[in-house]
Amino acid sequence: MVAEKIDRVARPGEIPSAVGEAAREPDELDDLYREIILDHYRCPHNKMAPGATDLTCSDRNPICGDELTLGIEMQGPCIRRVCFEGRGCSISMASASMMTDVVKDKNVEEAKDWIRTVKDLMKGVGRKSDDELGDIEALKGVAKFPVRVKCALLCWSVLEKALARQDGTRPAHGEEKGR
Amino acid sequence: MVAEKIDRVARPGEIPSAVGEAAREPDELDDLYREIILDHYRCPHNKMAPGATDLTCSDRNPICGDELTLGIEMQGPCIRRVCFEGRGCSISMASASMMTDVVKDKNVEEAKDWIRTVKDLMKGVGRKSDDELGDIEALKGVAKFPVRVKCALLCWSVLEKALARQDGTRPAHGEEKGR
Amino acid sequence: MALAAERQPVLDVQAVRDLFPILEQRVHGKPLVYLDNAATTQRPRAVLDAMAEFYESYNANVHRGIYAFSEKASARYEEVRSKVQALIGAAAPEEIVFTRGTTEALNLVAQSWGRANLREGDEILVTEMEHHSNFVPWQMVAKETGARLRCARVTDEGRLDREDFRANLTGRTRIVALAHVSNVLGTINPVADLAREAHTRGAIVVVDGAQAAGHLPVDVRALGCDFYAFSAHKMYGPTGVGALYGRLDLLDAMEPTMGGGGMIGEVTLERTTWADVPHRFEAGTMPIAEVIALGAAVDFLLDLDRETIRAHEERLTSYALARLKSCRGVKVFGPPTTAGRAPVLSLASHDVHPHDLATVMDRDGVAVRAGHHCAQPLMRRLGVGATARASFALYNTTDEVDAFIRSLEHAEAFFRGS
Amino acid sequence: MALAAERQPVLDVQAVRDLFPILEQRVHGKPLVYLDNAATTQRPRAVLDAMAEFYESYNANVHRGIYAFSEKASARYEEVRSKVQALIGAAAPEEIVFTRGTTEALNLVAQSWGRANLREGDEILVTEMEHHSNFVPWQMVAKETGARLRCARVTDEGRLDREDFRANLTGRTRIVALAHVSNVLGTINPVADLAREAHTRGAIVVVDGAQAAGHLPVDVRALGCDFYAFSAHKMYGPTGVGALYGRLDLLDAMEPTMGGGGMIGEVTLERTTWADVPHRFEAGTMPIAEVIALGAAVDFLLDLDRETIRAHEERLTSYALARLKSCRGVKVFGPPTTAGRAPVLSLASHDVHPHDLATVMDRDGVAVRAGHHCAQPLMRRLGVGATARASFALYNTTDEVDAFIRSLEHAEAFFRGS
Ligand SMILES: Cc1ncc(COP(=O)(O)O)c(C=O)c1O
Ligand SMILES: Cc1ncc(COP(=O)(O)O)c(C=O)c1O
Ligand code: FES
Ligand code: FES
Repeated sequence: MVAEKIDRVARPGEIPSAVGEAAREPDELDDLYREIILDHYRCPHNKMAPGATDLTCSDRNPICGDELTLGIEMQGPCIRRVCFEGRGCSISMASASMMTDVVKDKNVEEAKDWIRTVKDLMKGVGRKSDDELGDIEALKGVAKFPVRVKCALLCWSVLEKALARQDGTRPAHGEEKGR
Repeated sequence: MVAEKIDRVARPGEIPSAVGEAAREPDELDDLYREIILDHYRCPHNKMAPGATDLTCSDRNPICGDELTLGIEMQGPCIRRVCFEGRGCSISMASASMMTDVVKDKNVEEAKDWIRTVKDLMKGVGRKSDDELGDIEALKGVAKFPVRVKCALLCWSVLEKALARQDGTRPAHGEEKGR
Repeated sequence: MALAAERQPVLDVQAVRDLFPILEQRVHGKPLVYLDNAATTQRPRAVLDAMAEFYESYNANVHRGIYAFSEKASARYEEVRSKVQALIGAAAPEEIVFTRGTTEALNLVAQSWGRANLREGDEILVTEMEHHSNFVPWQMVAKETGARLRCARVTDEGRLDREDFRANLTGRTRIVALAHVSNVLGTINPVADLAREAHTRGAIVVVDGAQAAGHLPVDVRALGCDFYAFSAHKMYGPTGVGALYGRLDLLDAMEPTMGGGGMIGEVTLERTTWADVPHRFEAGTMPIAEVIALGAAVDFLLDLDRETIRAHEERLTSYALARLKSCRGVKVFGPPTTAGRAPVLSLASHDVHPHDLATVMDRDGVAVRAGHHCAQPLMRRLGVGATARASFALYNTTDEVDAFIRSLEHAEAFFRGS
Repeated sequence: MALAAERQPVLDVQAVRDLFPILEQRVHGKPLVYLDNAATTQRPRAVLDAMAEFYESYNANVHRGIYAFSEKASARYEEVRSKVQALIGAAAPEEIVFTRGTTEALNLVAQSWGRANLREGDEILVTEMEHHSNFVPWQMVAKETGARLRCARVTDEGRLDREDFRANLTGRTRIVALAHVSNVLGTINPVADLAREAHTRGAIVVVDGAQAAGHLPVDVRALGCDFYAFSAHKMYGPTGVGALYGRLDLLDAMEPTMGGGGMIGEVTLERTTWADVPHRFEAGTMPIAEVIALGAAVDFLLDLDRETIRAHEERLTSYALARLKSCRGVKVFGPPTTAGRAPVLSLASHDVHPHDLATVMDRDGVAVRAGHHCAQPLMRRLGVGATARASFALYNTTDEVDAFIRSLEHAEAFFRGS
């Protein structure tokens, strides 16, 4: 659930319980917008139109309406290259940029493992060490911002959809839900 | 508007405004259920089925669903006799009983004047002296019980409807409204 | 709160009453005896506090807000969905749709599921004891679609006539709509059995739980119903909110009945796609404070434990039934014992009109309701225009039942002139 | 209360702020600057007190109750109808129907008047700046009836394109539905003129007053509209309630959209008759506490005087517009001056996504909204996916506008990396 971020100076005679419950964390903003994220946002990797022969797939973040399209160049069971285009916030763009790096030259199973890893990260569950995560580690802070989790996951859900379509399976239910 | 009839012992530290605003009137019940009303209720006058040649007219109190039918024996412009039947509370039955007494042998104009008189009485406006009102005076207390005003007026609205039908006019808008 | 002592389900009524400040009031100089709980219950302080806390410390519109208040409000709002899910045993929070109350919930099913699935010649089966809110919506959709509305009879004892129910349940019945508890008779319908019969005929089962949710343990999956509707204000929650439970697969296939903010996927001039359930059915700004306060009411009910509440209310009902037996000229409608009976008592006096009863009792501080209770078909069946109704809640006491009987006798004497 | 000094319509903002305890809060350690008033306003203590008073001292269901609480609650409930009538200049209290909010009110008109009066080939005219709540309901009823939905364009300045409006207003137009004030652009539409044009073509005029009722003096008869909808929660009232104004002759001829308690005349298995307006449209237990609190909000608005409020909010808007001019890379949508403009400011930054703006500003204590604001057709027209929106209310100050600008610059710098 969302962390309590509201506090207030108690007025005289006030019941303490009406006052914000959690200690404030003034540097949470930096947890969300880590330097690595801002770098990817300002200079995204592989942000370009998909090639004519790419496997393409799009989806929309229902919360904000932002849309993201992936272009995937496959070679057998192997992802040769992923590019993306679309509109979105820094988190979604940075996440997509990082994703194109990390799944490059991975096979489908490895990519799916990355999808699971990032989804778990958004629930605060770590499946890989910070070292293994590399830049992706910077997405950890998003978990504290529930409304932004969908931003971070947008590209990953599109990838999941694309791979499912590729091998005929359907993506796990759940992430698509909500509005 | 309805009189404030709710009061409460103020608890310590309580804001006085939350406490009932008006002084209570323990004998208001007797204002509503005057002895004359109870007499008419227990032994109603002219409570019987309308005759075959009577002008009949019915209506329903939308608040409670009670229904009242009048049978009116006319002779030219003159009301020879009125009887009633139906289901209703003491106020509605007593009012009907009194009405049959008061409009007996009156002409249509006089009857209409009585209708206006009783309607005004329900708004707390007196058009006749207590002497002129006779038993009807006992209905005065109903004005303090807004939900019961329609009870007292039920028979009078039916009479109004009947007379309007008789001379082709329509009853004044307003009383029929609401629920 | 541990008002229900463990392993011995006896409610500490005095402790409960302390949670409801309004019960200390005096009316016309008499202590208030509030027995109109079937119309609306009172609210415990925790419910009022939840609402005040929202308004005073994080009031904001929910969903889509990126700032602190809105995030907190949204999270609390959605948490209540899970609480309601737990309260009624739904399979998933998505099966809970917030509405203005029971009435809107039932209309939603009639207009969405009904309009889409009813054809000329189809049948809808209701019962004679339905509240207008579970009667008129079906009549309206029947008229619109050419379906036929049928109505199962009530026995002289005030129970559903099972034979007549079966006779009216045909291969053409698409919908069976019935009350879990009658708001006039107190009758608890055997919903699980009736649902089984309805399902074998291929009908869906819509249950009006307005009078049950605050009084009985409710488990929609054990009941086997497809839809279940109730109002917060009859279960210690605020006015302005209620909920519809719907089986996920049914809800998923349903069209929304209202368009607006929050229920859409994408809107273009040409066409609009809908959001997933349950948001598809929650158009516009919802009663946010009210939903949050409903959450507090659910906590309150679960905390006290509904078996314990039920036991207390059964004791009151049984005591009242026994005392009423000695009231000359007073007829009590509905089942004669507390078996299959909720704490709702309708009565008619031979000599006194229900509205006169209610007026006199009010002057004694006793709040009962007189009228047709939005159940005119049932009034016709009972052969009366109206009844006087006393209905109990968990904060009522046997002393209050005594005050009620005293006042009833006072009213009788007053009109009889003895 | 005399917060508006006589003959000099200047609001004593500090005195006003004292009526809103929530404004004293701190968010993330910063003083709260609440600028999401177009989503929902905060509520003054008087509104919360009215609700608490109801729940704590006379809570009961309204209508038909014969005891003290219920009589008082019913009288208070109906009094609010007259208050709302006075607020918007309706001819009679019966012209006011209580609803859950603007969305339900607009759906009511679409489903009742629309379904009954629209035929294949008829047209409904909306504008590109409509909120989904004044767009989707028309699209739904158009689809159902075979009517055609047309949409009048918005100019580059964010005003309704009058030429295009006229071009789309045809002899087949039955309904013109438009916002009094746009929730994205702040544009105040010239409703009186447009209504006149629509009426000469024989169309009825439905106005979405959600963003107007709490900010502008509203007079439905001067506007000449046939229906007017608004929500309490956007005008200092509670969530869960709003109102629909409808011309009495139109309402009188309309069928209810929901069936249930309180909206009937007589119910039999064969047929049901409806209650008179407005009760015909108020099925089931209404949001009673909320209606009563809406009454307190109306008193509050009338007390402060809407001309005075408007003048204050115009000053804030004009100050904000001027300050935003100096913000590099920030584009402000909507009319460039305060003429015909309400206190709603949408903006887009060249470098920063609206959601990132909102997140950073939240950390500075500044609550603004980011998103499509339930106006996707307008977003498409503006060529953006979302905007960041600041919207003012009577308790906002120029100091808060400064804080907003500072925070905006902070966010810009943060993402630009300078
Ligand atoms: C212009 C406009 N119309 C309609 C609505 C819908 O109001 P509500 O959500 O209160 O039903 C809103 C508010 O969101 C609005 O700003
Ligand atoms: C059995 C029953 N059904 C439906 C309703 C309607 O509930 P609401 O008025 O809260 O919509 C009530 C309450 O009046 C009821 O008792
Ligand atoms: S706000 Fe749209 S993807 Fe983040
Ligand atoms: S209560 Fe029905 S007429 Fe008085």
